[in-house]
Amino acid sequence: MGCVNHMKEESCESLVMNGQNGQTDVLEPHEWRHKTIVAGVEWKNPVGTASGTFQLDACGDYYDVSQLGVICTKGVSPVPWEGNPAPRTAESPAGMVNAVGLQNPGVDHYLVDELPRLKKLGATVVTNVAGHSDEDYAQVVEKLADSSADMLEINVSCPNVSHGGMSVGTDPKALHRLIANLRAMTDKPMIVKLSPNVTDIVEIAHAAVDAGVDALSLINTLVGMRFDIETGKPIIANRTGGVSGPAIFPIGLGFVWRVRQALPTIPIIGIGGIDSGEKALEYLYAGANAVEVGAASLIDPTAPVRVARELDDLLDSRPDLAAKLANGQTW
Amino acid sequence: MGCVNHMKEESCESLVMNGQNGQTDVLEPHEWRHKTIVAGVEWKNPVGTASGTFQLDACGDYYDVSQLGVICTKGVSPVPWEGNPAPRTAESPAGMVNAVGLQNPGVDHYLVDELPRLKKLGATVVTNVAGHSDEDYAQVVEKLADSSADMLEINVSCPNVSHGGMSVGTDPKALHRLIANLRAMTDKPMIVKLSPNVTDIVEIAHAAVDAGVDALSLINTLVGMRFDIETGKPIIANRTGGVSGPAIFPIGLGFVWRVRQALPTIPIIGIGGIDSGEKALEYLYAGANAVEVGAASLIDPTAPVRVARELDDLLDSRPDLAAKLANGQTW
Amino acid sequence: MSVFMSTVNTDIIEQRASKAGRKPGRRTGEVISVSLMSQGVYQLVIRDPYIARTARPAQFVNLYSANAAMMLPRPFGIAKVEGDDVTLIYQVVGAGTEEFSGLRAGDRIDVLGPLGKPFDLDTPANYVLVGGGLGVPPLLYAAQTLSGREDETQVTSVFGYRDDRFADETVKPYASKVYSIVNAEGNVIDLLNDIEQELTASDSRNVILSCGPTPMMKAVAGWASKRGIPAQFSLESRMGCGYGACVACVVDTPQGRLKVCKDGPVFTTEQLGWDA
Amino acid sequence: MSVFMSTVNTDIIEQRASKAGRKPGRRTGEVISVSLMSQGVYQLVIRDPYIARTARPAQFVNLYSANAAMMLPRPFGIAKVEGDDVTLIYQVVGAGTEEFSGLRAGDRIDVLGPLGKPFDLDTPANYVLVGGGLGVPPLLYAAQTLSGREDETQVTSVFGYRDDRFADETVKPYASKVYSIVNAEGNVIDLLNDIEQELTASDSRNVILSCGPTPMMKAVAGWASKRGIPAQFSLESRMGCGYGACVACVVDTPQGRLKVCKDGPVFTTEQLGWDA
Ligand SMILES: Cc1cc2nc3c(=O)[nH]c(=O)nc-3n(C[C@H](O)[C@H](O)[C@H](O)COP(=O)(O)OP(=O)(O)OC[C@H]3O[C@@H](n4cnc5c(N)ncnc54)[C@H](O)[C@@H]3O)c2cc1C
Ligand SMILES: Cc1cc2nc3c(=O)[nH]c(=O)nc-3n(C[C@H](O)[C@H](O)[C@H](O)COP(=O)(O)OP(=O)(O)OC[C@H]3O[C@@H](n4cnc5c(N)ncnc54)[C@H](O)[C@@H]3O)c2cc1C
Ligand SMILES: Cc1cc2nc3c(=O)[nH]c(=O)nc-3n(C[C@H](O)[C@H](O)[C@H](O)COP(=O)(O)O)c2cc1C
Ligand SMILES: Cc1cc2nc3c(=O)[nH]c(=O)nc-3n(C[C@H](O)[C@H](O)[C@H](O)COP(=O)(O)O)c2cc1C
Ligand code: FES
Ligand code: FES
Repeated sequence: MGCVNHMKEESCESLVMNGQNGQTDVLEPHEWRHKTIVAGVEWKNPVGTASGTFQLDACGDYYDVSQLGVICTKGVSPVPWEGNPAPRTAESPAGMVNAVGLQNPGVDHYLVDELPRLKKLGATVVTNVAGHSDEDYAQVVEKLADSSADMLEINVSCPNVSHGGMSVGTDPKALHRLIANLRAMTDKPMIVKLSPNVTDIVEIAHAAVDAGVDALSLINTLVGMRFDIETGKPIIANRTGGVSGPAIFPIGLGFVWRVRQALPTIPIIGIGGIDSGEKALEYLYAGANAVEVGAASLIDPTAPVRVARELDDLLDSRPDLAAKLANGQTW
Repeated sequence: MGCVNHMKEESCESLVMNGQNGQTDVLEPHEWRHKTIVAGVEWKNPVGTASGTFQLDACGDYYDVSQLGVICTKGVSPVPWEGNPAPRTAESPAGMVNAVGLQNPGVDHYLVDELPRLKKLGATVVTNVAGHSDEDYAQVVEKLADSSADMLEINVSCPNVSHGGMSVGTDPKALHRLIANLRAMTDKPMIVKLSPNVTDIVEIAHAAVDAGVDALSLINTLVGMRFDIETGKPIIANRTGGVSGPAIFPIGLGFVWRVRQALPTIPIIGIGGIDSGEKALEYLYAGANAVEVGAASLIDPTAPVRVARELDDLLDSRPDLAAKLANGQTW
Repeated sequence: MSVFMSTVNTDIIEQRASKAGRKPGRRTGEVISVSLMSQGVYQLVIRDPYIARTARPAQFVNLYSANAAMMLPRPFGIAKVEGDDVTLIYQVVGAGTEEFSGLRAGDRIDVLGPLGKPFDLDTPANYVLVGGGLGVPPLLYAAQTLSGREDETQVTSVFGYRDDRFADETVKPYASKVYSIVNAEGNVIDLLNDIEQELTASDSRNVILSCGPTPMMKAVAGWASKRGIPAQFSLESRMGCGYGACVACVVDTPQGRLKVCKDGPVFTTEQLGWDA
Repeated sequence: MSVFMSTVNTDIIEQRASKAGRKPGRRTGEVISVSLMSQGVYQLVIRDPYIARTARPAQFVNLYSANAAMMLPRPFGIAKVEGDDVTLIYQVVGAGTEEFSGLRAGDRIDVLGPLGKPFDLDTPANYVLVGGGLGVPPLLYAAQTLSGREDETQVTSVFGYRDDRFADETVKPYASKVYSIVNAEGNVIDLLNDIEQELTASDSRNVILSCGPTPMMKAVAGWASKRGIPAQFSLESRMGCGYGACVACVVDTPQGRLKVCKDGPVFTTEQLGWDA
């Protein structure tokens, strides 16, 4: 599947970007050979979903969620958020721009609905936490502290919400304060998800680590937009949005590599443009301990499982790397 | 040309990215209908080459350089620079990563060779200025002050040189000092080319404008990299490089739009991922007065002329926009 | 880099999915034919047994460009099903639809679907299909489906076109009454006003199914709710995934922002608050 | 969005370019044939009259993927010219070459070229073509070109292969002596040592033309310079443009960093400083 041409080819090259593979049967049961450990939590393979591109009621129809390393759920806020008006998305070359604006039914609903259902299905769950202010984040983390979530991922990097959100992720002092506060509230393994829209990612990463987070995930989307050729107006109602997809792949790698050079031991989850086992592997080379698949899931529901299968195969012939992952060792 | 499929099609869709068009004959003489004025300098059309993707001895073989709005030449330094070791480039989805590192024969050579030849061919020339330090920039600008260059573009944003370069473009104070100094040395229209690798582009843009530049060009490349699947090592010798091409198109638009919102009257040259008249037009919608075409020239030598032709046609049906451009008016 | 070896893999993927109790994911279907229906409007027939077997009216399919630089799905309503073949009707509006118009028999194309919540056709009634422009394809499939009914169900089509009445011939075999109007003559509300007597005279209950530009559908909703006629609308929206994962495709309703791709594309007048 | 209307436009573009005194830019050529030569090695014939007319040995052409997400050129040495048709020989190593291996007669593919500085074949001599693996294609075209000479020019081919001697048959019609060796037997230096007597015994001047992996070419340079045999090498390098615009493709030489695509791909032993 995913032939580059609409041709009558018996053998045809898979899409560089879409990377579908008719041979990997993502639905057959699979014995995972290469696990990873992120901040003490075992992932059965190094591949998870990226927040905002997974909804149980949609993705669960296509694959067994317990097959993935983790399921990282859509950002949850203290109360239901309605997000931005439509249109919320536009295409860009090998990518997309979105301004969903963190629409979600709120943490209380999450705790009685999506989270217990995911756990019942056997998923390892990373709960992505959204907020407009320090208090927002604190309220959500407080409610999650005794939940069955396996890890928390604090999103301080969404470019699509008007207050807080991105600014916390771009100011090392504000970030340190926020994280130190949340850290005191729970022992759950805590990840901070960083923004690429900064001058000095290493300074931000240091602030988060100094404040006590257990792991970093990067990158979130880059600010971008599109215009309608006819009207001359921005396509997305919010005007700007976040760019994701294969287009940002080399950029995400660059961020992970720079943070890994500066912080040799912090667990890192690499995100950005991953749609194949090979692209996931490049993130591991850059220094990631695991990855999350985002936009690729939107154009192929089973993409994260396929990426995990392909990576499992690639790791067979890379025993040193596989051993490091399995030991939760960073390098 | 540029069919999306290798098919026997009589009519086929042009590439979203490559955008070649067999119908636009870039070699036929053309009467340009829509000029623009950037910082008082008339461009016969709003499309120029982007620095580092034009070399007279290469591109001049394929088209008449006087056809373009401007020819922006490769960054020149006070003395010849040898640049980075090879490999200097890697592909990425709908983009490329480069770390040429500003290899160039130096300003003295430029003044006796490429510049006079370009002028003789009738080109309007923007000279891109590179430096490792304030003194470097000053030395180049001093030599260019009495040259036949029509505009200077100060590149404070190249991610591929080890000192100065990018850091000047990411620090508003350092940038203000540099530009104020250069401004005092010449009356030539001066553009500053800004980096997208910053937290707050508006702050940087303000610093440049306050220091007296006449126009801004943005964006330069985003930091990125690729890894070799077999060796696990970075493909590019310099390890990281700059990402350019269609992949960065929505990101470039986002930067231009944000600067235009904050600075309603400064002339802006939009750069990033342009490979068609429509993409150029989106930059004009975002607030640019003109554009430069970079990576697209590398994969299709005549791309900038084709983009200019396509834009000329598109502007026919947008008389208000065309009138604004022709007045050098910003909005 | 992975290589795909079989010519058409829809069958395999569907068999495995059904074995695993899942929906089949994105797969490569075979193009059976592409034909020009009207200026810029094409009819594309794709072979996909799963869609053919399971699709219901107003459900849609995602098509994907062969060009990896054009990533997002192109959603199209299902216009007809025959055997294993699914017909889509679309207008060329941009790069994706232009690419699809160059397809030929035997070419391959990636598909996902069927997607979305179909029209509710449970009640026997006179179904009045009110379509505008490229909103007609889902109504054609509704007509096809309803025409097979054994009960007192009737179909009346009320289509508004820019100029060429390109779908009238297609709907004729399935509808007992076929009305249409082109822009120069007026709009579908004019047409509905013309036939109002006829509709309300009949004994059987009327149900409006509508798809077209939003202003048209809002006018239809107003017209229908004034007359107490229940109406269902099939909406469009810019989509990121088309299957419910991204929450990009929302429509504002009195119950909040709902997903067009999963909560819809079909919504009732009341759900949309268009009766106000 | 722009639409391209003609089936093969190489001719038009070339005519316009020549009228304007320019080189023809990127254009769409027609695939004449694709055939498997050896495990993973394909021969691709493209119709492009301009390349066919103007190309000289060691010049190369850029091929471009039909997938807009794979942007950069794929450069390939010209292996043969017959009429308007240009033959390339390539190994599948990644996504681009894999895509090209799936091409069929009648398909279209974007090309640019011929590019680069050819071998200097001015002197009549015994040209010793020393090739390794996928370095042989430009040497095949050199052999074809030289074999047409009226003077005392001779061609000796010395090819090293991994296993299958896939190009020996192709070079035979053009070479007076054909030597080859596979990895299990040794390398081209072993072969050169074997035939050294023969080469130096002959009256005519020897000139080495070489293309292959860099370590091989460096060894050949050392071997040749020790014996005072002039040698030219056709290099490879990762390219951004292939025609001289980006300065990505440099090779370190005693004269500084030179562009492989425009200053080369052909360099002499001395230019490269490989005689040291
Ligand atoms: C549920 C649903 C059913 C549809 N059914 C039909 C149908 O039966 N026949 C038909 O002709 N059209 C239908 N459309 C509209 C069709 O999806 C768009 O015309 C098509 O996606 C345009 O693609 P493009 O690449 O040619 O345009 P481009 O403008 O180049 O597309 C760029 C992006 O914008 C999106 N987009 C552009 N226009 C629309 C639009 N009107 N609605 C949603 N997304 C859009 C594309 O999907 C793509 O992601 C339907 C849309 C939806 C949501
Ligand atoms: C002047 C020149 C002549 C060549 N002639 C031949 C030939 O006749 N036959 C042949 O089989 N190969 C030849 N090559 C190598 C050929 O260009 C690469 O094998 C090919 O580009 C790989 O493309 P890919 O998409 O399959 O690989 P990928 O690895 O997927 O390509 C990714 C990127 O890396 C570049 N790249 C990868 N490998 C190489 C390489 N070895 N050299 C340069 N760029 C590379 C590609 O061009 C592309 O930009 C030549 C290279 C050069 C520079
Ligand atoms: C539609 C959409 C919604 C997203 N929502 C969230 C979110 O709620 N929280 C978050 O941390 N990141 C969110 N992201 C960012 C992704 O998790 C991811 O960091 C980003 O898309 C880059 O990865 P990708 O290129 O694989 O998509 C969202 C991305 C998309 C495309
Ligand atoms: C190979 C290469 C070399 C470049 N060299 C320079 C340079 O010397 N000076 C400069 O200001 N920008 C340089 N750039 C950046 C481009 O001018 C441009 O800002 C960037 O590539 C984004 O535009 P694009 O997407 O159209 O390529 C270079 C870009 C490339 C690809
Ligand atoms: S398009 Fe993604 S949820 Fe509807
Ligand atoms: S590849 Fe661009 S200069 Fe050689």
